[in-house]
Amino acid sequence: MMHIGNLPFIVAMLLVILGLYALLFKRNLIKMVIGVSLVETGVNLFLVTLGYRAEGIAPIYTHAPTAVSQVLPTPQALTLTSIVIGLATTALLLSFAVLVYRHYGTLDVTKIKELRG
Amino acid sequence: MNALTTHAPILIIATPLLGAFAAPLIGKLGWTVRTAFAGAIAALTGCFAGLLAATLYTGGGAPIVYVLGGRLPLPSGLAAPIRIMLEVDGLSAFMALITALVAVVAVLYSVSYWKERSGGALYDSLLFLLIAGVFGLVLTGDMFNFFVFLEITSVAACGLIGFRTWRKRSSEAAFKVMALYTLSGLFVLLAVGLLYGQYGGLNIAYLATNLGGTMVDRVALALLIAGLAMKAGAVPMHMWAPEAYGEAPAPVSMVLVANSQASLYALFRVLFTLYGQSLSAAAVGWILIVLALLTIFVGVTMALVQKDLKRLIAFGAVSQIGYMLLAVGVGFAVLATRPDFGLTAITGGIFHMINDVACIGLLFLAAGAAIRASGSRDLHSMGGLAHSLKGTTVLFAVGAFALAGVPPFNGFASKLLIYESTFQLSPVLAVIAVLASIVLLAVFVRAFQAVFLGPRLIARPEPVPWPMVASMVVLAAVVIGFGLFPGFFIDKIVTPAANALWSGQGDYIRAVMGG
Amino acid sequence: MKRAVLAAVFLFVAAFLLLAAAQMRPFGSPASALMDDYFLANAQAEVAANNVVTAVVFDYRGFDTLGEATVLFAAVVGVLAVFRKLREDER
Amino acid sequence: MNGIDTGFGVWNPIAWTLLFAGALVIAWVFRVLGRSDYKRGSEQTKAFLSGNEEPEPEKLHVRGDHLYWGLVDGLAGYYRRIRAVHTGVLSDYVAWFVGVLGVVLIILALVR
Repeated sequence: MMHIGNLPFIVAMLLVILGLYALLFKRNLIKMVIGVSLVETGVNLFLVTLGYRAEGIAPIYTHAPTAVSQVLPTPQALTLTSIVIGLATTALLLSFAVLVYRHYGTLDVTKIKELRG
Repeated sequence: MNALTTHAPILIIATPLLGAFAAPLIGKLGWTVRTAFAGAIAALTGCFAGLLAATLYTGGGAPIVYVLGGRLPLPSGLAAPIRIMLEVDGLSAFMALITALVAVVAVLYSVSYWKERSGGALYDSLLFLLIAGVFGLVLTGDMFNFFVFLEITSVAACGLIGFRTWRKRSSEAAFKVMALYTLSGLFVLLAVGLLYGQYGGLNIAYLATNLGGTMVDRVALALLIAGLAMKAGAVPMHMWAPEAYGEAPAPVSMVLVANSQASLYALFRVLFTLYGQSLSAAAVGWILIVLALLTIFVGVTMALVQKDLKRLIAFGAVSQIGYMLLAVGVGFAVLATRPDFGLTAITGGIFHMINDVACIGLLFLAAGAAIRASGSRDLHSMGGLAHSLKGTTVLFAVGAFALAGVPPFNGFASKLLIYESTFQLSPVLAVIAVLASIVLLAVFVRAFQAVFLGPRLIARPEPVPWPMVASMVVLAAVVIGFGLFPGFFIDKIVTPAANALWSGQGDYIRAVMGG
Repeated sequence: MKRAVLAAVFLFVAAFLLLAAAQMRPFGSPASALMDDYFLANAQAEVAANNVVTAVVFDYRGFDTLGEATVLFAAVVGVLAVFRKLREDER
Repeated sequence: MNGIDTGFGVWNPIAWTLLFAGALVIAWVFRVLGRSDYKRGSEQTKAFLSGNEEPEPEKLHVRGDHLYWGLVDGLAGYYRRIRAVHTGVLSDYVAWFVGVLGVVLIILALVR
């Protein structure tokens, strides 16, 4: 196997950073929701890469060869949980975006600022 | 009875969860059944919280560990816990008591507050989810589980903030708060991932035995501090708080304050129990102190110029978070070096939590009654409500004086501890804290004058139903009781909580890891 | 000006996150796997599950899964509340 | 038991309340001993505004946003800046979060 160092962690962090970028510099509410989703995806990817063990196989015993190391199961379980949570929060965020659009008639985040000062 | 005591930690979370899941079904049976069910669930939760606290205090304050799906914290022969566990020490029990108080009062208030509205069953469901989430936050002993409960509170809280969908501003607040809550939750999860990657565990006690001061640990700590401080509403990350508290229905605003305090609890837990001595306590303590001073100052000065009654109280609530941060930050900065005032500071900060939730809750509920009666929340158009809402007027005054730290109410007792101990570290801190309290009194004098005094501006305000008055009276009783007998309550419930932070790290770890 | 400061702070935070990722233990070699090795060794015997991830999701960390379902439930209730039919006087 | 000893000072709310109640009683006694030629509802209780008619009470009421205008006006510079910070734009909130994260990261990285 090619030696890739800590590249998977770095790529996952890059996704987090990309999402943060979208949240900071994009003005459309839907794009900001996408930014939140990107951060979420980055974190999920980061979690799941934590479990990899060199030369390991999936932690399933059905037809598994003996004397081969298996990757860690916990990060996969955490990622499953976190993906579903992400889905739920994204759904609620998008429905609030719909509500905001109904009231304000715009999705421009710089125009949705009745609550200020 | 013994089984109840053993399983009290999980029952506290399970009971409101049952209420949340069943509420949409029970709601079909009509208002009376729904209300009775909600009241029963809230009362039962309160009983379990009291039982848990009593068990802990009579047991000498040793942490109670409840392993989900197992009997022992550690399976035989392994030096790492494998199952999720709830761990209750003095501080957790104290926070559970606060949450129970808030839960009972909020449900009682909602009975008539929400009677004439649509979606009452959904409201009950979300309220119980929020309560269950806050209980989970303060009881869990597992970092990932903590994140899950953080998300439960986020989703339920934002559902409630945006519940009055016909209000333009509610939808705006709900979207913004949801985005920020999710972001803070994700950064907490990122920190949990970093710690899991380094140490292969998720249990707080297990991580605490392994943590060092490496770069990765520091980045994880920074993510946790920033994420949790944002959810607690520390300036300059507080802007969501006035929107959330201001736009949520009155009882929910109070529960949201308890939710913020649960985040604050988590921040303290991370600093004292998870990291403890493995980092430079003085530097981190001063980060908290600076955040706290900003929070106190900006909170009160912004409250002074608000025109919306709920938003004014919300800024007051933000400033009070600063007092707790200040006291515990001072305590952390001098951790284990200056026991002469460090423990006093932490005691003051912890005691201020329950005082704050009682006073702010009372103010939010009284404001909710006033807004409901007059149909307006603009300070300019309200006035003269004292002529018709006499009880609410008195209760609002009690809450306002207590929050501003006027003796003999409870706010003064905890603020005195904070002033006197922070003065030992630097007189400037105490001076700012005292000045901010004075400005806060001015803020609430203004709100009181504008809403309740003056000639009758509203011809026939709606009367306040008795459940709303009763819930406010409960909070006022807490305010006055804690104010008149501070020594008793500090001795019974606050000291175990303060000790859990000050010197409880070893006990917390030993309860899980043995040895 | 404001945007430049923001961009600088953003790049700084990004650099720190990448630095943390680079400084973690090497990819593919978990530093301590006591908990996970326990799962791998005992999941079949204790939980009777051939898939260890299933064992973790539904048994060892089943409480998280309950929490996950609760978040989903909360989101559904929230969406239902957002799009519910309002009464006449509430519109 | 009932009071607090902070290590530097003592606070006993019961004693304070009793003292305060005593002071109130004294004030009440003074009030009762007031002038006997004062008559409620007569010409005496009317406000004297240089001979002008007294306006309606609704017009005299100092409304919420008029209170402390002097203080707020004195701090106008501060308030202009601090209210400008509360923009209400979500991106700015996220920016503050990232900013605080950056500061905390620097401090934690530098401090040993």
